[in-house]
Amino acid sequence: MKKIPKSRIKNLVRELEKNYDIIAPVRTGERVFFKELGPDDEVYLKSNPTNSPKEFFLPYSEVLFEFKKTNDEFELKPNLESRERILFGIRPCDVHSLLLLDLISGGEFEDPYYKEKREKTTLVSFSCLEPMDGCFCTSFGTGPSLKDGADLLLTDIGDYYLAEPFTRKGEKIIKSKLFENATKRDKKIKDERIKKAEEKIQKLDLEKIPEKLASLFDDKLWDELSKRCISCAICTYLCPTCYCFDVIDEGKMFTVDGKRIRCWDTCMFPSFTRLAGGENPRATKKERLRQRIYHKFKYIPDRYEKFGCVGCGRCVRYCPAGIDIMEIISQIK
Amino acid sequence: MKFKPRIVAFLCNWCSYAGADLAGISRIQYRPNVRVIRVMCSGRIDPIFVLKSLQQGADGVLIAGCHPGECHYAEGNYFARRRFTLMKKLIEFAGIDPRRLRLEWVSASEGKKFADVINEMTEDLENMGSINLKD
Amino acid sequence: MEKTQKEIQKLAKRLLKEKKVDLVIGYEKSESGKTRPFFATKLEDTDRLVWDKSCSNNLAVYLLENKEKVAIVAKGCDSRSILELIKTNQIKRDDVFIIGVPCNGMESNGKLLENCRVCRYRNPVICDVLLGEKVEEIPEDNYEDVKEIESLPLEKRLGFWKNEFQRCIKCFACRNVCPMCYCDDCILEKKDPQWVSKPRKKEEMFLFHLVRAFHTAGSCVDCGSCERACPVGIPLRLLYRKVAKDVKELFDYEAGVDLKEKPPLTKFDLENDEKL
Amino acid sequence: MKNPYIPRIAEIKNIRQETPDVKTFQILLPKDSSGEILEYLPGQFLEISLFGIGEAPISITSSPSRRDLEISVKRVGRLTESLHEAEIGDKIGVRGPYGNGFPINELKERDIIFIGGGIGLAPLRSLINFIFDKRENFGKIFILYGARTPQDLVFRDELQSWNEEKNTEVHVTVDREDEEWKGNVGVVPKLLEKIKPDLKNTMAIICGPPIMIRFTVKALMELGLRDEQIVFTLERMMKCGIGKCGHCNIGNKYVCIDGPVFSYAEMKDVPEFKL
Repeated sequence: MKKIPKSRIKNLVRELEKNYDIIAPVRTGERVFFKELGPDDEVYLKSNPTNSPKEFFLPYSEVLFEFKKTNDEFELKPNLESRERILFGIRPCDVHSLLLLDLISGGEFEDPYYKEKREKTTLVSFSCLEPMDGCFCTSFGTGPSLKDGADLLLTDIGDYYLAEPFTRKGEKIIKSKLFENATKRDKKIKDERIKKAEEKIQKLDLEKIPEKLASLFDDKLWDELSKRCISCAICTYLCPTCYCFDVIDEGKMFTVDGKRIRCWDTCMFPSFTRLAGGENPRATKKERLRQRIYHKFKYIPDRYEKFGCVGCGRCVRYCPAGIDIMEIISQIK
Repeated sequence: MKFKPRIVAFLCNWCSYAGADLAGISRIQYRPNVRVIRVMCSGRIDPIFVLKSLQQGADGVLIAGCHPGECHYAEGNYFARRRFTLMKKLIEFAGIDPRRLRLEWVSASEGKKFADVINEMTEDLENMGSINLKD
Repeated sequence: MEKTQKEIQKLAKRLLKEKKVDLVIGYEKSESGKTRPFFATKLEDTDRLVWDKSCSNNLAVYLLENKEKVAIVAKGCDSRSILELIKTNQIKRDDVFIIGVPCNGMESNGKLLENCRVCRYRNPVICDVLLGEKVEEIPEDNYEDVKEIESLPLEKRLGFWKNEFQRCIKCFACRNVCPMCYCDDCILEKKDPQWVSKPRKKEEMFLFHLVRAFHTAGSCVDCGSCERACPVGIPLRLLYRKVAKDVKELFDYEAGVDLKEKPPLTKFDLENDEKL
Repeated sequence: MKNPYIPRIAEIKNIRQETPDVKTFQILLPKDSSGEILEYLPGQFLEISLFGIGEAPISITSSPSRRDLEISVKRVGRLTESLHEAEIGDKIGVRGPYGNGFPINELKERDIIFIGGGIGLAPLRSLINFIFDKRENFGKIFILYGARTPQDLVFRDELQSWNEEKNTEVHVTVDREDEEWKGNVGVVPKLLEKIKPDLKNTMAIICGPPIMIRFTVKALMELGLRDEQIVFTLERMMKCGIGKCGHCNIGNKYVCIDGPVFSYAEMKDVPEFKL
């Protein structure tokens, strides 16, 4: 176990930049976004970014393969390579979201694009001592600290960050001489701070939520909740565990060459379930909002014994109509 | 390789298209950088046509219609005039040179004027260079 | 503010009890204290109606889908949106009971909102009932923010907007939160013909935002909802205020002020259009 | 690592016009130019790609017991529109087969009622021909089929030949008749009154528009069929075909990998699937 002075975080990032691409939270205006670190970007660790890390594993739009027609034969070129990189500054709740996405994209038809990016990425996570508005990770056990899932965990213990590696990749990073040896006392300070952070976070009791939802499908609760929804995609596009996508072909004009592109889709848009012939099983926003809640709090738990939410609070913070998922859960109880 | 600007021209069927045709019949020479799209009236053109043309690689867009008062449908060009005066200012605000969008009145007998407009616009665009909304 | 809140609750209760309306659209506080739109249908709901410095949502957007008899709390900007919706036949005047409330400008974490700072219509332009006295209007809005961008050189402006637009995640919140975007089959989502492809493409972002900006010509009342909704903080109001400024200068038209005056691009004026 | 998104290139070998808006395509997988049959079960579907246009799930209508691989396509959307303009010899992409297919062993030694609506007969045809090729292990066969108008009836010639098979009854109806139509008029569930199945030992297989499935399931329950005896294929909202894109999610099931064939027993307690 090692530790690194806060002042040397910048040097650590510069050192890692030599042989990794770095993705880290960067402040632009008053907002913070995960972004590929540019030359004059500064890592900003004080708040969890608006966008979620899923954007770097399931990008907004991604070429699955290119197709070219040469003398009546089609040749398909999958687009799979990706570079070694470090996701620096990811918080425990987002790490757990990636663990859930691993489950969903694995299985019988494993997604090679997601797997390739996951294997090429080292996760340097930071424990979360200051919860933000809308955070409730302790309800899912996905924060504020971490026992596994990332390669390296750094926790603020005053002037230092305590560094706990979980994998060989983590150990490789703390070999750098920027790190010093840590003592048992440092570990104790860390545990106390985590305990204090846990008390600050609102904890919801999620006992029996899937069972309760089974009987609430036709309850008028969904009518009232969805009245203020404006069917935009903020909650799903910012959510670290929302993975739904659409697949589109894009051809160049007058040739048959082109690309097959996978891009984000959202169950909040009516077009998500519009069938050929015009029928739409979820035509109203009530059905769509209900689907989002059921998918995360009943359907995913039924299949994977894990909730489809990690309590990061992004949908609560950014919903223009003020829909609060914690309030929905408490009303379900 | 000298930069060759591409102009997309929306010509109204009754006046400007005939004007362009006249320029051809009377052998008036004009720069070949224009691609003509015939529309029934300058009032038919949707602002998205302009934006889509610029986005797909056109360096300039010309909208030509009948002179005010001579519109085959009486008021089509009046609406076009308001619409594209506003559109010019909006694209200028967004950082696209307003000279890339020109609104001209060319009647069926003004073959010469059509050729002049094309030549003039092509020179303008040659100094402006290509537009890139991509990177 | 406190007195007005009481009056709103009382009026809402009366309207519901006398069956004048089936629904009252106003504001409420969520459990975590956030102000958000609220839809009162039962008498006891009306006690949850609030009125304070954070009631910034433009509720007019909910009139598009609630077609039955509705009452709505409307500040200056909201009332202008309602007026434009009536003018363009999206809602019928006698289906809407407008509870007008003069507004001294809304705030977000203690700071006066930008669009309220330059707002010249703090008193509702149209209402059935006015709660509270009229407030003093500020005389002029000389579009300082727009002029600042206009003064930049061409490439700087292009760079500015490219930088802003590349953050856009096409969540459509700016369109869905806007009361004036009421098309059934929005041109930005149409499939046949398809003007904008579904995946986010950098070069299509100009078209995406400029088309919507153009469509707000003569209808945007600068309520600021779009900019507040945008999760990536694109200064959208700049675009729509630029269009509003041009529409004022070129056609001397302001959105949501005069119910009888037709929208600017649906008419022409032979004399002064000559000068265009 | 196998990439489930990459289609195999196939060729359109033959095209048959069934009705003004339905065509049946015979597909040949060129890599094995010996016309090797793709390994599949009746009720499974393929992801058909037209490069540059898109990809869509389409059920297989041919039976694995027969040589040709066939799909029947109704012109309803962008991809199907372009597919209808395709010619013999054109190249398309094929992924699959996906989905669970019909529960063949539960059908053995039993009477079977096939209930099809419009293009819904296509996946059923795969199972019907499969059963006729192994006729002895199955009981009495009833085929109830309906479409909107007489010209919308697909596989008309096969409906005739099925009717001549022994121990088989075929009843066809249309919603709206025209002059020459002499047969039944009315919705498909009404045809149930015309048949006398041995209820205890019968399985019902339904495929058609969602509204038809609902009414048919209700009618079958009134006849006394138990939930596990009612089976349907729910090919709706599917997109990627491999359970990843989230479009076909209904209840805690994904239609493309847990289905598309479900029994009513499975779907009964899925709240979104209401009768």
